[in-house]
Amino acid sequence: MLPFLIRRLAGLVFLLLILTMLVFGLSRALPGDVAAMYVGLKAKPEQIQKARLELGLDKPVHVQYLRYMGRLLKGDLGISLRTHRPVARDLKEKLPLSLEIVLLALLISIALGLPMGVVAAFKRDTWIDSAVNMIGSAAVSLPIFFLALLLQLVFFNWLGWFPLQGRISTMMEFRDPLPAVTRFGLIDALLAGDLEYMADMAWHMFLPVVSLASIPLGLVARLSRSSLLEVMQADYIMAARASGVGETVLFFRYGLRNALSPVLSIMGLSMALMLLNTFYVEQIFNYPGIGYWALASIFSLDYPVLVAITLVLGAIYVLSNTIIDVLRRWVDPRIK
Amino acid sequence: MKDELKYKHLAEQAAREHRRERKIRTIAFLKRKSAAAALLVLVLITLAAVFAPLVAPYPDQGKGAVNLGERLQPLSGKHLLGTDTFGRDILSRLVYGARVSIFGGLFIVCAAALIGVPLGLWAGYSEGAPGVVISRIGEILISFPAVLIAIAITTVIGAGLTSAVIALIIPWWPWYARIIQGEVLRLKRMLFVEAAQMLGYGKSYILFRHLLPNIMRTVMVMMLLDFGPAIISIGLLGFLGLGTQPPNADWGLMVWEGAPNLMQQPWIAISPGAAMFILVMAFNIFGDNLQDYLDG
Amino acid sequence: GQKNIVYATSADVTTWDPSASYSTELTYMVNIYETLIRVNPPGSKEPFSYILTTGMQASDDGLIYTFDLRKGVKFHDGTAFNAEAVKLSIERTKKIGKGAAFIWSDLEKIEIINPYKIRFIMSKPVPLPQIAASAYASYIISPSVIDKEPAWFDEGHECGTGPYMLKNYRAGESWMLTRFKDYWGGWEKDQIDNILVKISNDSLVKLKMLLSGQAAIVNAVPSDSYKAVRDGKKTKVVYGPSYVNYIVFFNTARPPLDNVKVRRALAYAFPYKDIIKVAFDGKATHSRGIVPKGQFGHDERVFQYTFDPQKAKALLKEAGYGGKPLKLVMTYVAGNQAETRMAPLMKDQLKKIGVELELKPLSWPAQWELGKRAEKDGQDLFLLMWWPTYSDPYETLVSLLGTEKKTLWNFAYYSNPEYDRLIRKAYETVGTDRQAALEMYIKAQNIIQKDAPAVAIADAKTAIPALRRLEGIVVNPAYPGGLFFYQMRLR
Amino acid sequence: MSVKQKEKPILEVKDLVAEFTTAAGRLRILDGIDFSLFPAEILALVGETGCGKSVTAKSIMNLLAEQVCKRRGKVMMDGVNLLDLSKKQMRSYLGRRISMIFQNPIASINPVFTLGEQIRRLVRIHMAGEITRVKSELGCTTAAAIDRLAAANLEKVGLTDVDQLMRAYAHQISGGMAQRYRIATAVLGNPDVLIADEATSALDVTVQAHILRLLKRLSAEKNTAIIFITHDLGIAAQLCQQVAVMYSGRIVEVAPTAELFKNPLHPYTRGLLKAVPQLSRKTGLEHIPGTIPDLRNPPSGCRFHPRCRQAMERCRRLRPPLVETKSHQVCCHLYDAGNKEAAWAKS
Amino acid sequence: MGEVLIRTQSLRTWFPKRKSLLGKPGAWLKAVDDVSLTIYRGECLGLAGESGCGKSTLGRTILQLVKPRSGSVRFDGTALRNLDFRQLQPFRPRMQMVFQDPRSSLNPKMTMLKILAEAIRANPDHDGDSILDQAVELADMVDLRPEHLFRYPHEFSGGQQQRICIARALATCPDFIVFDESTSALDVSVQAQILNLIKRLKQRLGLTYLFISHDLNVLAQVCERIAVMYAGQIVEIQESGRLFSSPGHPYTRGLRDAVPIADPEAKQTFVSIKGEVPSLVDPPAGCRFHPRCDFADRLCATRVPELQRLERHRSWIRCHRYRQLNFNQERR
Ligand SMILES: Nc1ncnc2c1ncn2[C@@H]1O[C@H](COP(=O)(O)OP(=O)(O)OP(=O)(O)O)[C@@H](O)[C@H]1O
Ligand SMILES: Nc1ncnc2c1ncn2[C@@H]1O[C@H](COP(=O)(O)OP(=O)(O)OP(=O)(O)O)[C@@H](O)[C@H]1O
Ligand SMILES: [Mg+2]
Ligand SMILES: [Mg+2]
Repeated sequence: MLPFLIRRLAGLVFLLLILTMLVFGLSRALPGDVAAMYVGLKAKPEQIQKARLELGLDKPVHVQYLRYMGRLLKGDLGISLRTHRPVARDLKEKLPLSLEIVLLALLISIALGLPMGVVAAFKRDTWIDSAVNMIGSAAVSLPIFFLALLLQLVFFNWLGWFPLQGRISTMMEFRDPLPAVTRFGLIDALLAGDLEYMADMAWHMFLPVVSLASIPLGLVARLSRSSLLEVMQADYIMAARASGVGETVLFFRYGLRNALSPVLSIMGLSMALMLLNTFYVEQIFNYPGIGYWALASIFSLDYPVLVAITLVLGAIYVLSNTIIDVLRRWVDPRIK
Repeated sequence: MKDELKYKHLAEQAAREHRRERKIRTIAFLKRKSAAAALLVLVLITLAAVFAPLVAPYPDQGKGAVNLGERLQPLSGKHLLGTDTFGRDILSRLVYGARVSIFGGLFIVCAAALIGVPLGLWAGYSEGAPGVVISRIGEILISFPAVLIAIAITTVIGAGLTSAVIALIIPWWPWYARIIQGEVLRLKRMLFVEAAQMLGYGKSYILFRHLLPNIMRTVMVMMLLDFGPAIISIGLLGFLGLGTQPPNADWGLMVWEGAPNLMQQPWIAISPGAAMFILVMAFNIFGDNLQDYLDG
Repeated sequence: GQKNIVYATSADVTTWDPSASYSTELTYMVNIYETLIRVNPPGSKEPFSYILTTGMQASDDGLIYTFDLRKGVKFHDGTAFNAEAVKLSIERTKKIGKGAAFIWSDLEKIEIINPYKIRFIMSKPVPLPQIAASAYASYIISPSVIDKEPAWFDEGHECGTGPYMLKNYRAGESWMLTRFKDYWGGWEKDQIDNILVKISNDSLVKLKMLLSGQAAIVNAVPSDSYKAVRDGKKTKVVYGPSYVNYIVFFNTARPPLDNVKVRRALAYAFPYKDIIKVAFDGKATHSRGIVPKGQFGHDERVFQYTFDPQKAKALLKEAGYGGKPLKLVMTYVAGNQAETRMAPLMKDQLKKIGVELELKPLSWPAQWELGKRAEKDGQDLFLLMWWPTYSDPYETLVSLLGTEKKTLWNFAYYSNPEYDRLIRKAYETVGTDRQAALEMYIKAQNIIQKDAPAVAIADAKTAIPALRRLEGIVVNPAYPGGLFFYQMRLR
Repeated sequence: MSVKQKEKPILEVKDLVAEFTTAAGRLRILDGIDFSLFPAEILALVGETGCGKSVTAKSIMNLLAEQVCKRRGKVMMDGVNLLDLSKKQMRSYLGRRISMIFQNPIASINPVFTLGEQIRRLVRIHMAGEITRVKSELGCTTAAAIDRLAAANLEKVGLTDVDQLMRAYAHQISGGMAQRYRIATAVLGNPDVLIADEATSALDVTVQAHILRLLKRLSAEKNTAIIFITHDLGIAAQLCQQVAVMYSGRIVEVAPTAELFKNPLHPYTRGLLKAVPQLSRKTGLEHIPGTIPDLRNPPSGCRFHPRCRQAMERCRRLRPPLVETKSHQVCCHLYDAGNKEAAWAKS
Repeated sequence: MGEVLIRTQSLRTWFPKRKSLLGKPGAWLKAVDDVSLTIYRGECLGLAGESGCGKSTLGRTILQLVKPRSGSVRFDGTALRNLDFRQLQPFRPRMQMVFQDPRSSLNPKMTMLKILAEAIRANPDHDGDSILDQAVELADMVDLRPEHLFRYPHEFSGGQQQRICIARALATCPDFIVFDESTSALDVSVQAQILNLIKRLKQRLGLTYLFISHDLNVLAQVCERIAVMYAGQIVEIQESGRLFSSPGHPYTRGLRDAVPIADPEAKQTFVSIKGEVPSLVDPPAGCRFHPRCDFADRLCATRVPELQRLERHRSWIRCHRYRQLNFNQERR
């Protein structure tokens, strides 16, 4: 296990190195005068020149890159061209917000998708099975921005059950913010014992989380169904049945664990997919996480932020896959 | 001479038998209700897209001509799906937008396969360095958000369907390379590869004559199942204004354009969203069925 | 209880440093910091209000201005306001040299006469009152924070004299403006205690927030929704003048737009009325020259292009482009609601005179960058949303169409020495002879209209959707986007 | 059968028919299987690939899903027809009265649980009585008792190093060990019948020998009756008391081993025996011409007739009846009452 | 007979086992370790041994499908080991192989005709015009009918598929064919058909075979000599008759006794070799068989026995004690 982790970590470092090079190179190669953007609208040429010196943009690209990497090692991701704030600081604030909804969505998609798939497999060829199949297909076929808008229309406009936007009610925002311990809102609220705050936050997260969860839910439900059906054909299931192991144990204990491995793999993918989908969901729900930030930065070509976000997304992608691989090894000892 | 004729006859007969068997299987396949329904939807939408100028009630509005006299009309006999803020007939725009979705999706999927499959073949067959390098590059591209690629491309060649499609192909092909690499590694262990080696045939011969035909099925199914995600992805970029440019129609862009009016004129955003949903769902159902049918 | 409101807006903060601020944070800056004087909205009796001053005297040559400073003013940390604070603030701004600091380029020195009397000495007779009242680069900062780096401010710190203080800053997300108890103006009933600012780029979200009463005031709603808000039982739209206008630049550096006839043809082909109806909900005026309506320099005597396709066609033919369709590219900002609506209308009309306009919406940096390099191979038309930094047309006229060695704003790549000379002269005259300067500005603008390197389409109006309960919303075009919460009352 | 007439059979299969519903239509895989199994008897079931041996075994165990495979006929055990039992009722038989092991031992062990976890569950299911006994005897916890019983069972099949084995996963052990382990799990409930479906075909001869010896011992010690399904007539000859020869869904001949090898009656059996390569035989091999029938449209009458040298007109039309001779049961028109002499003459 | 067709000398084929971090092999799996044997023109040499002992690898090494690590293979006088892909090409058609699993040896996307045509074309001096005729002839040779040529592999039964494989091997007019367990997946009756076919072809075409099988009964049917392999090494090469009547090596005897005999009279007891097959990564020191050998002494545990030539021509044995042990008696 340890060598495996070391190898994965080395892979991560390598990936990040390449990613930084690529994104950094891109940010310098692409048109879009970094210094001019830094100075802002209506900048004067001499101001831009000054900023260029200040940002070290007069140096050759490789020097700039090395400097950037040097600062990166110290946890300094540079300064946003748009807001002039340290990127690392904003990242620290916004990443947990997005991770929170993404993880919740992941949780929901597993907590619902897996039982759906299992029940469908168990009740194969019944109406339950076709219903799950239909729901699964629909869930993966819904364009996420459309789903988000639809949810707003139905649950805010028509039914009024859920709030429209943001991460807490404005009423709550007039109160003092909670102490940031973990930076995960729900957990911080729980730690602070402020259940009202927590409920309010959960209420606001609901629609974004549902939008995010839709695709993974469909994937997990469909995959767990087919994987389980395949596993139930295996020799060892037949053998256990022949030795007198009961049908329920066979299905839910023997079969399920065997079927889990592909489901786990799809979760790694889902994680990456959902992080990208926060770009849309957070925009539509006005949820101030990393996706919202990324989108705003994209349209203002805020390169330091984009580099940082790319790195973080890359790292999360690799890390979540590593975690998934560890889990898969644990579930299935055959995986080398 | 006579023998030759006889064999020719035999060959024809065998081919005929094959065709008949395939026909029977295809009919059985189409008897599945969901497959047939999905196929029908696909065919209808594709036909509408191809013959857009004939199908659309107001072709010039489909292409972007404004009609300020009839802004924001609700659904009616004249405008079956209403009109948008420029007074353009939504149905006409849907029909033109279908072109983007279908042909854009087709292009992405084909290009991804065209790049990914040969690289995957190469990576799988030669193991060692090329395999590692290709899968590494793939990993990097996959972990690179498509939106950022789209931005990069947009800044160079400007926003448009072309940039969106290129931006999507870049992180898309590695999936093909990856799957094909795995498939080749599996097939390579098949003994017929060794048999061909033993006959003195070289790598490229084996690759193209033996391995390629055997992975085509996988590639086809993958392409079919990828159609939906590709269409949605074009929509996503269109939604961000990184895809098709106004006043051309694109379903994602139409949702984006209609979103501000969601409360008063919900039809503007809902029609293209629903159209996309139906198209993608049809592709998915058809692909699932096809996979079942090919596997079964 | 407390009077709290929510302001939902897309106006984000790019910097909290009042010396460097030159962007949308103006909305909040005018509430936190104050300037020596403030320009009054058009139609007011007096051109200026005295804020941190109580009086002003100018020398006849327009080079020396003396201000009497207001007494009893405190900064938010309790530091007293005096002449030193003024001198240090302006010098800091000048030294840092960021943002709009260039407005002080003709300032020679500042002399403190006594703690409440200060003298500005200029090298040229520029309009100092307008400069001192500028929406940018003219704020007075407490001496206690004068040495702080911009980064300190950007973390959400401030120390001004304004009626509101900044609290709970979450960048790009939300923050609070909260009442400064010791504000020199004092406080009355129904004034607002706290303003929660929520950043939202989505006009639909803002509309819904307003309609549901979550937000009391927003900066915009979807274009097609203004009517609904205006007619709403609980909501209203406050309209006011604005110096924002939309200008199309023609690329004069290369064919076919190097031909003045083609440029004029296009100017006659834009559907000004339709644009105002569709893109501005009818609430804008057809531009007359590139100086916006209401600003000094705008005048009825400036020539105006009107929608006249016949004339346009004729001009095109004259220019030799009668037959084959002309292909042109126009860039604009993808996220700008008005521009995204104008563009298809322009395209549609140009098509009718045989011009195929390709639309190319870009992010602002990309559009700008392309524009800067575009003389040879960029756009043909550049659609720009513009607003002046301070209340004098010189900046607009020189930035947009003055000769530039390296393109920065002159996306027409236009150069006319006579025009350059004329506006410079006007600028230096305005401090002493306003009427003469006006004549020169009109003349300069008519040169532009004749040459048509650029044509302004519409002068926008400010439209502020808000709850009816919220009164006292005053629109001051000299402070674009600025909301003076102190003047508002919540009933 | 005639030898053991006095004893009551432990398992009786009567006219077992199995039909699969597939895309190609209905396939009659089993076309009336009849045989009886007596306590402590080892019966070999031999036949070519696809003739339905495994389906027979699975049908007896009631392991096939009703939707895929329709069955008729009787599988009698203690006067109960197993085919009539529901899945739940079947559980009191599976592993306790009747058990089964498969061709690929490694694939028939769940790969994601340790061997220990799996055998412990079976101990819990089948050895409740022993668990309480061991608990009271040794005064240990239930878990310890289960462990002990599991280990004891593994040792009984000749596995050593049991502690380590219980912690291993299927992919970590050799095929021989895996098959021993499978036997241990299969006989842990002391079943009266054990079906071994090609239990040694995937193993080396040396390992196969060990397994065969183990099965022989088991049958002798515990009176377990074994149905040993195999291709290998050598095993049938050496291990089994009775041999049943199967061809395309029917048992064509049953006889005691010695009798069958010495005096095969059915033409198919004869052909089969001549095709077996043997060390001692120097003469060339003979083979049965033709190939196994296509089950989508099986031959009319006797399914073997297209390949039979002695086929008669009748064979094409009529399904041959079951004929009992002194020691044989044979399914062939040659032994119909009228034809007996002719047949003897020819053989 | 008597002409040497193939001679291997101290052949070693080692596979790298699990790479270390730097990509260098940490250990070797010695699938073939010091194998020297000779195959004479026109004979059929059998190769027996337990699963995983390296039989297939030896066959594949001889055919240069895997490159040996050391040692040499001479085919008809030419050393093959150092030839590159191009130089090897003329030899390819002369040596063919037929595998155990016919299904995976046939490309499912090619008709039988295409499969055969591909093989015919591989022979440098094939007659271009008459590929179809040759294919028909080949089909006939393996008892398939011309109309079969147009079918796909999945339309054939296992036995027929194996016939196609054999026809393909014959298509290049080889001198030498390796049969790697070519009949073990088949039913007895089909196996008999194929074995007969193989024997017939050998006589008709004067072929030389290496016949790999774990089934001694089968080897006895087709081979003149049999080599027994254990853990990567040849332990004994004997004329097939003698191998059964008086096996020289204890392993050979164990193997022989484990094979069930299809004769109820024989009354076998299934006494077999104890223990498990050793690991090929680090095989036991000394004689590799000694941990499982009932007759091993101290010498066996320490010194590696040499492959010694027996008095009789063409027989070899690798055992320290074969002189003392006399398994001359007939089988029990
Ligand atoms: N689930 C199934 N669906 C359809 N056909 C089946 C199924 N299981 C088995 N068959 C068919 O039933 C026939 C008999 O199969 P079975 O497995 O009993 O043969 P067998 O005698 O055990 O052969 P082998 O010796 O190869 O194990 C075969 O033709 C097979 O294709
Ligand atoms: N390409 C390879 N790479 C690594 N190891 C291999 C390779 N080919 C074979 N081996 C290993 O070499 C050993 C001998 O394999 P080989 O296939 O030669 O055995 P065999 O005697 O033919 O066995 P069987 O009777 O099962 O076919 C086995 O342990 C196998 O795992
Ligand atoms: Mg079977
Ligand atoms: Mg082998």
